Amino acid sequence: MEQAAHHAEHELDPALEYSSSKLGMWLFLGTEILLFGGLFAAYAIFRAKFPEMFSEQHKELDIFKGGLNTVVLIFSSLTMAIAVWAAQKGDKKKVVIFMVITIICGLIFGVVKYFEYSAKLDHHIYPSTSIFFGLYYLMTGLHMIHVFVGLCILGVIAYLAHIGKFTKDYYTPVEVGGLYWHLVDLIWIYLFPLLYLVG
Amino acid sequence: MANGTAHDTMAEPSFYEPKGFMSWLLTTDHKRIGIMYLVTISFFFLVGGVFALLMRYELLTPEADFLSPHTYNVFFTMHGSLMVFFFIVPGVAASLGNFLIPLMIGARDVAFPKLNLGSYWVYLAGTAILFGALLQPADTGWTYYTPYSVQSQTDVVLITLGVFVLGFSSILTGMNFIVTIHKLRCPGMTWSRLPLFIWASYATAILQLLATPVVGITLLLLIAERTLGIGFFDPAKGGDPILFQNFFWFYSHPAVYIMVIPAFGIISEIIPVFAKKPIFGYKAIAYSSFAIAIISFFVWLHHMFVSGISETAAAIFSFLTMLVAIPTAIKVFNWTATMYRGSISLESPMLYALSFLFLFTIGGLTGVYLGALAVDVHLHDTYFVVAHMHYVMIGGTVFGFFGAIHFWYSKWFGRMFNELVAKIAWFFFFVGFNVTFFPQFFMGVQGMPRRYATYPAEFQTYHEISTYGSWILAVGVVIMFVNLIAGLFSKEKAPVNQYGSLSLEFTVPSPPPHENFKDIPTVTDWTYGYGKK
Amino acid sequence: MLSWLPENASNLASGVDNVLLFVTVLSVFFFLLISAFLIGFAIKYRRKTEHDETPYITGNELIEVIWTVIPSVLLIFIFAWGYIEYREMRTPPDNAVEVNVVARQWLWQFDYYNGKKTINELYVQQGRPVRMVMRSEDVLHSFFVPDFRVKQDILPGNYTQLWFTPTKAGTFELFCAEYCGTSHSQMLAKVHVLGPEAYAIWEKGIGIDEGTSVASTLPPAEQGAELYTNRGCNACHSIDGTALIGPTFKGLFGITEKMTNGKTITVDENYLRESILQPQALIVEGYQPVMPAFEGILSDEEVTALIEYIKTLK
Amino acid sequence: MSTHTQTHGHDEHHEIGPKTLIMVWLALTVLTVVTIYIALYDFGRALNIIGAMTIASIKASIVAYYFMHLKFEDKLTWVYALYPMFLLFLLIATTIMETFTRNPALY
Ligand code: HEA
Ligand code: HEA
Ligand code: HEC
Ligand code: CUA
Ligand SMILES: [Cu+2]
Repeated sequence: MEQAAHHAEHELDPALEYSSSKLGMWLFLGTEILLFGGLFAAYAIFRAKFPEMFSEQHKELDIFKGGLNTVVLIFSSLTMAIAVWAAQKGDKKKVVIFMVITIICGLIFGVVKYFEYSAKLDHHIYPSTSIFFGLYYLMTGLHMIHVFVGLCILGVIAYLAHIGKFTKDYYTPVEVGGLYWHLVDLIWIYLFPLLYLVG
Repeated sequence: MANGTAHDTMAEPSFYEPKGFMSWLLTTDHKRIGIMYLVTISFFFLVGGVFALLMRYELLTPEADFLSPHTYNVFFTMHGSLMVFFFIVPGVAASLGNFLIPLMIGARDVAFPKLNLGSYWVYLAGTAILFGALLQPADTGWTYYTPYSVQSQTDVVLITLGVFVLGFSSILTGMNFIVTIHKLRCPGMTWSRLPLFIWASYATAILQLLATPVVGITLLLLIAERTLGIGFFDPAKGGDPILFQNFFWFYSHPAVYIMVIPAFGIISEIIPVFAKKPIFGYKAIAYSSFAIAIISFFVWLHHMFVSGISETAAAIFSFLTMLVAIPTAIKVFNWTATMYRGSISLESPMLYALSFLFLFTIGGLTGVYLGALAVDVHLHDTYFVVAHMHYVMIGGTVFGFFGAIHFWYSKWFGRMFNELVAKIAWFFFFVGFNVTFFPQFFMGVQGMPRRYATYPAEFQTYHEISTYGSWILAVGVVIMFVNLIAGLFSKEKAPVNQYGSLSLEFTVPSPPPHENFKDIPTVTDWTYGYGKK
Repeated sequence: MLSWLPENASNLASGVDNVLLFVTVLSVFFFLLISAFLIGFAIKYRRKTEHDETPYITGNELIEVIWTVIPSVLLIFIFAWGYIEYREMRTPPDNAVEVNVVARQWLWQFDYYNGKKTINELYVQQGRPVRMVMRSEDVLHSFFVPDFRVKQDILPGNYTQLWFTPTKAGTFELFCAEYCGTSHSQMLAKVHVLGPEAYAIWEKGIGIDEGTSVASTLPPAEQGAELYTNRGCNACHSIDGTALIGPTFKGLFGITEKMTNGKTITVDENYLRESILQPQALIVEGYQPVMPAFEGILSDEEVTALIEYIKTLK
Repeated sequence: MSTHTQTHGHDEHHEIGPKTLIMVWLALTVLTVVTIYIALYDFGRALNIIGAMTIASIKASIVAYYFMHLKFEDKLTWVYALYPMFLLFLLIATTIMETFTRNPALY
């Protein structure tokens, strides 16, 4: 049947697909917030229970590395936002360039995190060391997983942009992928002060 | 027909193409995905049911003479986990939702067909882990309470990992449905014309979307606790075992409504058709689903009244628990009122729907016992709770679900089962169910604790009756499945609109063609325009 | 009159029962109401022909308001009443006797103010309020006496409490209501409610279990058989050859076993005695050192009885 | 009302130019510096965390509002952006309330 042949490929008209995908992504971001929510709740409780543990042990964390990562991630959010703007303008080249910058920032974030983790492990600080470090590893670890997933998604989208999949009228994946990346940034905006600064 | 303008003018629509096993596994057709869910969850229902039968057989006598206590514990853990996470939570929402939502709102598919298939694969991945978990079963109960789940010698990680993976399937399905309902309603399908099943699915989807991640992180924490030795739930390390319960029930209470709200939707569809009457109080039913979806996030502590929480917390949450019963009460009354002055025909779907009303009312009312603080102190963790939850989950959801299978069977498969056999199966199922679980209320009131492989002899009579009941129940289940499977091979084609429903899905051929509607229909009236104006 | 309720044996029972009865009456009423309508409608409006005419009724605001308000009021009333009774259950009087409860997989230990210790037997005085201060040594457990309508989970690392005044003399069953692992269903105990005289004797008694003189007239092996269940040995030791948490008692006497420290031992009376009183001294290979010490809990006479009993299990 | 007719075409999309974006980014960076800076002073634990969380929330709102274009989104998106936050608040508030009202007589 002719209908069946190109089923799902062009099921929705682009405008509808655009607004659907965006709504879908926002819904998914809600899920992500609550996924981290359990950790935030655990953080709140244990911080209230063991104030000394938190204020002592958070000093072990490296504010410089954390701060650097914050700056890097915020910058990557900027470049991502610019990439979306470029996509809206239909400027393929700029889309690719800014997405690649975003990806590089993400990679830098990962590398810094790697050094941070290995410094901690060298000092024999493990997730089981204390509740604070348990939270530290789990929160940053889960966030790190999100960074990796985000990098993969952005990589695919950048490639699609490179081969010219997107136009001025169709750039849904760029925007939706961007939303995801901003969320990763958004969560870090909370993690950084909670773990590194106020402990 | 007042509703919809699409007619079956399509040239020989074909349901079963393309053919082959892989074409099913790779399909993005919402109907096929719905059927795949249906088959998979039915399978898990049977497996979970076999565990239940073995458990019941063990409970025939006070001693542990058939299963060892350890095996018994493993069995109720697997029974509970399978039934809840692998059957009933993904069950009704994903299988019926997939099949019906696009058809009912006049769309060709869900908003994200590929993602939809992806959700099913994630579900399959979860079940694959589950098969590992069946070989290495845990013995913690389906609630995985710490610290036992951290200390248990059995493999708790595998089953919780399976549940964790399944969670993502639920989340993606919920998101897909919400977007579909918002974006793909056909022209004329306004919010106040939507079939109530759609309202119910929407409410369910919110719960799936926003409650499931919390159980995800909870189980992840449990896994981390077991593998990395973090002490969040371990008092020896400063952790708090009750925190786990908070997290677990933050999801699992809303989850009980994930189980039942789609059944509410089904009942709202079935009763008007078989009473030939518009639904009574459309708005009240639609909004109450939302009220339940929202309030159900505020009641989870009622599972923890005696676990050591404070009086203040208990009082607040007992109060909120009472509130959640109100929207449900409204629904029950509205369904009953729908039958008033109707033209009622008692075919098998209607029998299931009416049973739902009886049994769910019993289950819901006993929920009120448990919500009342002083009474819950006595009844908590006794067979009263076991009876309550089976009355709402089987008497409510499963009866609704079976009703739905019978109701939409002809639409799905274009064939018909044998109506007489269906009624016989219903009879065994209804009787067996009550014989199994009604005595458990009395046992519970007298103090029989749950999760007991052995028990004091004074409870034996009740247990015996309950076990015999489970056999009657099993007979009903077997007859029903045989009848439904046999129906697939019947020669006769089913009519397009077996029961005279006005809903959109009954305007297309049975089974519906690949993209449902040749032309997207335009709706001019609500779904419940039965009766003389 | 109400045989479906368990015995009413504490001051708290009536309060709980009243709420329970009230909810039951309401539930039965609503259930019958709904059933009457459902069945009535199903019969009265049974479809006669395929072309029955039905009225187009879509709702009625007044009736909808009524059936929203009435249940709401009733439900809030149930909440309030349940809460009042619950407060009572949660507020121990100042003059309550304290008993320390230690729950562990899978037995109950009770420590009294006068230095007495009992296992799986709780002694309380009729008419005198008692307060249980409870902690767990391993996982969650729950103290549940149906006849008293009391229940409270027991946590590791925290104390929880519960109180009641027993109103009837007699022996009542105590269950562990929170799932705690393999032998959860064997984690049972007896609550002995003694009249004032009997209690006074028990209170002053030197021996562990005097005042009850439960089994002392029986021959040792039979007394041992009772102790085997009363003291919770059955939670970990079978008598039919299956290995549970601990080795089976069947055919135990006289065999030769390997210990974790490498020694080999032949099971005789002295070894059994030591195994019961100080189980940590020698651990049988293949098992965990989890058995509680019964030193100071079982009297010499009782240990002898248990040994005699084990000997009979060939 | 059908959403088929409701969604607007792509030509109507709203954009935020690089100039604004860079301003936003500057604001974020400044706020980051501020939050590190005040963390080095001890205003008492409560104030410190309230300050840090306030700044983080401002930053998060800016990101959502400009970078994520929440500014242009319809009500529905706002609802689904805010409702999870509300649930998160509920989860945290309730668990804290529950934990710290527990049975004080026994501690
Ligand atoms: C489909 C699933 C489902 C549903 C719908 C419900 C519905 C309800 N449940 Fe249930 N519940 C479970 C599944 C479900 N439950 C499960 C699985 C458990 C055990 C988990 C475990 O521990 O393993 C459980 C346990 C459970 C507990 C904890 C018990 C304990 O462990 O101590 C409580 C306590 O409050 C409770 C209450 C309620 C209430 C008040 C409702 C209400 O929503 C019911 C509302 C309905 C009605 C009230 C009936 C209709 C109304 C009328 C006819 C009007 C007139 C009524 C009055 C005036 C009273 N449930
Ligand atoms: C949807 C949820 C669901 C469903 C449908 C059921 C169905 C049944 N359950 Fe339930 N049950 C739970 C959810 C459910 N259960 C949960 C959550 C718990 C708590 C677990 C815990 O404590 O952790 C529980 C616990 C539980 C207990 C208490 C155990 C204890 O506390 O010690 C009992 C005891 O009677 C029981 C019995 C049954 C029975 C007899 C059925 C019957 O209705 C089953 C009917 C099905 C059949 C009879 C199958 C028929 C199949 C065949 C005859 C073979 C065909 C074979 C193949 C083709 C493979 N269940
Ligand atoms: C919590 C579980 C538990 C309970 C309760 C328990 N035991 Fe044990 N018991 C064990 C375990 C485990 C071992 C094996 C390790 C060891 O030697 O300590 C054991 C070993 C023994 C042995 C030595 C067996 C052998 O093969 O050498 C004897 C005798 C014994 N127990 C008697 C008793 C008696 C009598 C009681 C009750 C009054 C009792 N136990 C209660 C767990 C338990
Ligand atoms: Cu101790 Cu169950
Ligand atoms: Cu609940």
